[in-house]
Amino acid sequence: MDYNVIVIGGGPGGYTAAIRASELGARVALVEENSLGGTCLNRGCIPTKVYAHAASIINEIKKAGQFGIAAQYTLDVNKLRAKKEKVIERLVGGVGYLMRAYDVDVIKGKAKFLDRNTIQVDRKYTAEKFIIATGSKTLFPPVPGIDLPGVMTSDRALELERVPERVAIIGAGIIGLEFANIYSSLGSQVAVIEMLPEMLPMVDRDIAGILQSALEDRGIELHLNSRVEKIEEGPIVVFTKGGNTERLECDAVLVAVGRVANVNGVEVLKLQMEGKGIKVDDFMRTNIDNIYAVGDVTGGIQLAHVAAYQGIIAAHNAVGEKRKADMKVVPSCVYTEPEIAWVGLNETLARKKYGDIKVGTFTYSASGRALTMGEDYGLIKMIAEAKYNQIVGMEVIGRDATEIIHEGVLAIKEEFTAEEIAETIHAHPTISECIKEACEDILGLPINKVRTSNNL
Amino acid sequence: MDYNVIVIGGGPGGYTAAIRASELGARVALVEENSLGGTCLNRGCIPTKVYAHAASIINEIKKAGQFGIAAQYTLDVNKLRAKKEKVIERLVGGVGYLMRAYDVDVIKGKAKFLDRNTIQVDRKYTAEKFIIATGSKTLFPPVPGIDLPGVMTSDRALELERVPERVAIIGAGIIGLEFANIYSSLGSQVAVIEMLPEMLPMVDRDIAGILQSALEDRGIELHLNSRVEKIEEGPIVVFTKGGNTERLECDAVLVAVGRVANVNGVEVLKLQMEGKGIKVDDFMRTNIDNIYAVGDVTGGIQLAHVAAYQGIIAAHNAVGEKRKADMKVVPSCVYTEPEIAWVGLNETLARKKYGDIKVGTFTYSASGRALTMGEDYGLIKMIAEAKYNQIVGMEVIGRDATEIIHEGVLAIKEEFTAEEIAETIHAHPTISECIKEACEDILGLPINKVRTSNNL
Amino acid sequence: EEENNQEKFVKATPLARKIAKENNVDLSLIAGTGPGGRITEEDVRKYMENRINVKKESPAAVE
Ligand SMILES: Cc1cc2nc3c(=O)[nH]c(=O)nc-3n(C[C@H](O)[C@H](O)[C@H](O)COP(=O)(O)OP(=O)(O)OC[C@H]3O[C@@H](n4cnc5c(N)ncnc54)[C@H](O)[C@@H]3O)c2cc1C
Ligand SMILES: Cc1cc2nc3c(=O)[nH]c(=O)nc-3n(C[C@H](O)[C@H](O)[C@H](O)COP(=O)(O)OP(=O)(O)OC[C@H]3O[C@@H](n4cnc5c(N)ncnc54)[C@H](O)[C@@H]3O)c2cc1C
Repeated sequence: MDYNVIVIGGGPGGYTAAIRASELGARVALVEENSLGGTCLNRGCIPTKVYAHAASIINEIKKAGQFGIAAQYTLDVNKLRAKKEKVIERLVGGVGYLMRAYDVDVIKGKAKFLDRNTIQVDRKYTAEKFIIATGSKTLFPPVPGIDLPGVMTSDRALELERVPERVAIIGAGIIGLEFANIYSSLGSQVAVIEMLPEMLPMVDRDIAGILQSALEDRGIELHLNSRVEKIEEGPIVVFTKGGNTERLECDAVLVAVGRVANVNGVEVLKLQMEGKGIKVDDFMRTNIDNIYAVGDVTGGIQLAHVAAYQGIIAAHNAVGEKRKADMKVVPSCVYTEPEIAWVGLNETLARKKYGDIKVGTFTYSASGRALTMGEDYGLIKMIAEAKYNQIVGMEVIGRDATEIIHEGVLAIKEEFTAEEIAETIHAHPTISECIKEACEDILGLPINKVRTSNNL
Repeated sequence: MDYNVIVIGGGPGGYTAAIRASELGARVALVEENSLGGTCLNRGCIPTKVYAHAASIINEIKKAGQFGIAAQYTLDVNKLRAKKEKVIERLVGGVGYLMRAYDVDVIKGKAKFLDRNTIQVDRKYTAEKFIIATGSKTLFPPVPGIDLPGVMTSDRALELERVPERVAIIGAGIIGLEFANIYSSLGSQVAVIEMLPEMLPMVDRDIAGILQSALEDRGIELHLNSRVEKIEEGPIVVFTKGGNTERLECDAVLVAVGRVANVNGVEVLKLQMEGKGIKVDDFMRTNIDNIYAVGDVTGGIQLAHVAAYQGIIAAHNAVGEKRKADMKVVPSCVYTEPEIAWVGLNETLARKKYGDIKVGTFTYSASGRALTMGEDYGLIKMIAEAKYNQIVGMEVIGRDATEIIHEGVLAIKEEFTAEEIAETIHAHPTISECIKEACEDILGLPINKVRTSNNL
Repeated sequence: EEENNQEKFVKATPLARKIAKENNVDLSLIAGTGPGGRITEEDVRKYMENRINVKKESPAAVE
């Protein structure tokens, strides 16, 4: 055999698996037909965050007047796009450097399985174990006119040739909302069209409601319960909402209704599927025992950190260990303004699972740190089952949500009760100290707020 | 007796103690001669952070060009000062509201003990238990000329009547460095004069070194190993450095060499002292068994979150419980740019205590999230003893340091080993995920960096 | 609650500790399955089930 392990796909799932397998002593190759770093670095997490940061600078400038700072700005999209390219280049270069440092052979090209131990790329390569990490691609809904000029996927939108005057975004999922925030901050008039009756159905309504008002306050139109019927030349998005047909004229349409597993080159293996993804067990093993699959291609939670985690699990198992994936505690982040992050169970799910629960809250409007930054809207919720006060969920909306959520991540993963957080000294003034306050609220003993009577 | 508990001083130590004692069922009064909120809200943590945020907006504007955002600004100090006043007013008002909500009687005036159960304010008040939380005040070093016009304490500096052209700051402690960052960002030419040979001696030199270069890159002069001899009219600061005498002409001098316990009104009690503060045991009890003391007045760690924590401990004990203060895990934060935060043992102290240690690091220059925000300097260090890989210290310099430090706070407090953090899924892209990388580095299995050979 | 000996450091999650205390379970008798061998709630519950089984049935039936 040429290798102990061959990884197919160089996104966060694949390159992480390759590095870990190498660290554990395996001879490893990684096949990538495109650019190292996958969707995440080239067309996903990273470019969207560069634009989101530009958006946040602009919003900070707009709000700076309250601090006596009167500022004017002009935006050069070409420079902004160049910055995005530079960041991508640096990170993709970094992955290449790591491949060399960890002695992973990078094979350029599209891999196709010939049998359970052989793939064809430029030539045949054999390995004892394979890890499939071929990711996902944009889903195109079967809507007439979806292929008209002016209709884009996120890949195309990230090219950001110009800031369109009016953008319609189809889908209010994480990607749709992040683009809504970006376009609107850069100056577009944005409308979001969502089929479901609510935005972000996985978080509680109080949290989603704050985001909804924040976006609407910034002039973003939200059409919920709205079904896109077709796109006409213009482009014009035609959708039905409460029985009425509406027509939305715009300069660009972004389709962000979801992504599907990118299963390719594996036909000969006849792998067992689950939905549209490759079926795997807790050890990231497919039904063929020397073949693992990780990340978006499994059709599970489509997040880079999930792909990377699964890559690590698969690497350990591919070299002969037996490590089980623990997918109970996975944080989700939305990089809008305000940011949203959550982990574990929301109130509804927690009540369903535990019956009796306690919810502790703290608002940014009572946080010294938030007020010093002029951020007076934001909310932290800690959710505990009522018997031991075990923390089972956390939701945050507000500045730094995507960082401070990790206190909840650790707490749930390590089976903390509210007491542990309440009795831990948190630095003042920080947003994180509000997490402690919310836990004290669960215990009926908050300091900087009146007690939530349900918890007494 | 008029009350079960009387608290003296309305800062974070005092008002927190009063609320908790009331929550636990006591009849409580709080005496404050000045404004509720104490040093922290009126003259400390909060006003400095408003200015620090204004500084960060200005710095963000200056760096925005890389994102294609060309911005110009003008600063109106009067408006900035008004914003500070407004934030203080809101938070002080909030403490007043809480006092009413929790039925704490607020007595205006200066308290003076008459005996162990009686104080004199406007009239006599009696209580079973007292909690002394009278805080601290600026220390004036015995330097000739310290009372000349143009020489200020932090209280005065926070009035910010104007942005002085040239400022000399005596003392490179946390307060001195935060003001150096603020003044320099607002446009002053800043020089800091420090007696010790190094800045922030409690953190490791690699971390302090990054801050030092960052400050120097921004044009701040740092004079270490320098002793102020006198201040002459001008003002001119005269100091000796390596045998030479130097003269620094400036427009304002800020004295930030430390703060001393504000022990007053307690003379008759003949309390046992330790250094210049009131001596307390682990239960926050003084040598008189119905009298507790908390916060800066005890001469311990002068931080608002320590005062608040001790206030909670004292409140529980004052109502008859027996709760011990655990002061092993206290985070410290410096709100400069970049921010610094640390908790637990630094490398030197960890090596002294455990002999064998492992240090895992991760730099912001390899962090996707940091790069998307244009932040390429920053460093995270996780320190573990080598036997169990138990996390014993954490240090961070870089954006969001003061928030992400809490992962280390929880980890040390709850006796985590590096495995716990390494095996917890962290969201991508975040700065917090670099903490996981640093823990993987401790275990010899990092992903996005080459392994630190010492940990193999 | 406080560990009196560094060497006897028993790694258990806070919830596992609470449940063990409530049920008089000696944590040092349990092998942890969490990260780095930390004892989890599930470990304590499994241990307790087995302990009950031990009482009801013959010791050999446990394995
Ligand atoms: C706009 C957008 C924003 C996002 N933002 C975030 C975010 O902020 N946080 C987050 O966690 N997630 C985010 N995601 C999702 C994240 O990008 C994916 O979950 C992640 O990239 C999945 O990683 P992966 O390794 O499974 O697959 P991918 O990253 O998709 O990588 C798969 C790789 O395999 C290669 N490949 C496929 N087939 C073959 C073959 N036969 N031979 C050789 N190579 C092949 C592809 O070229 C590709 O490089 C975002 C996604 C999008 C689209
Ligand atoms: C410029 C500056 C910045 C700071 N930044 C931070 C920071 O970012 N983070 C942090 O944690 N700490 C910070 N600190 C320190 C923090 O402010 C103190 O540690 C904290 O305020 C101490 O709280 P305390 O309750 O012990 O006392 P104080 O806050 O000092 O409150 C004592 C109160 O008691 C009153 N009082 C005194 N004697 C009497 C009497 N006899 N009768 C009635 N009332 C009386 C005083 O009027 C005062 O209101 C900063 C300090 C300064 C000066």
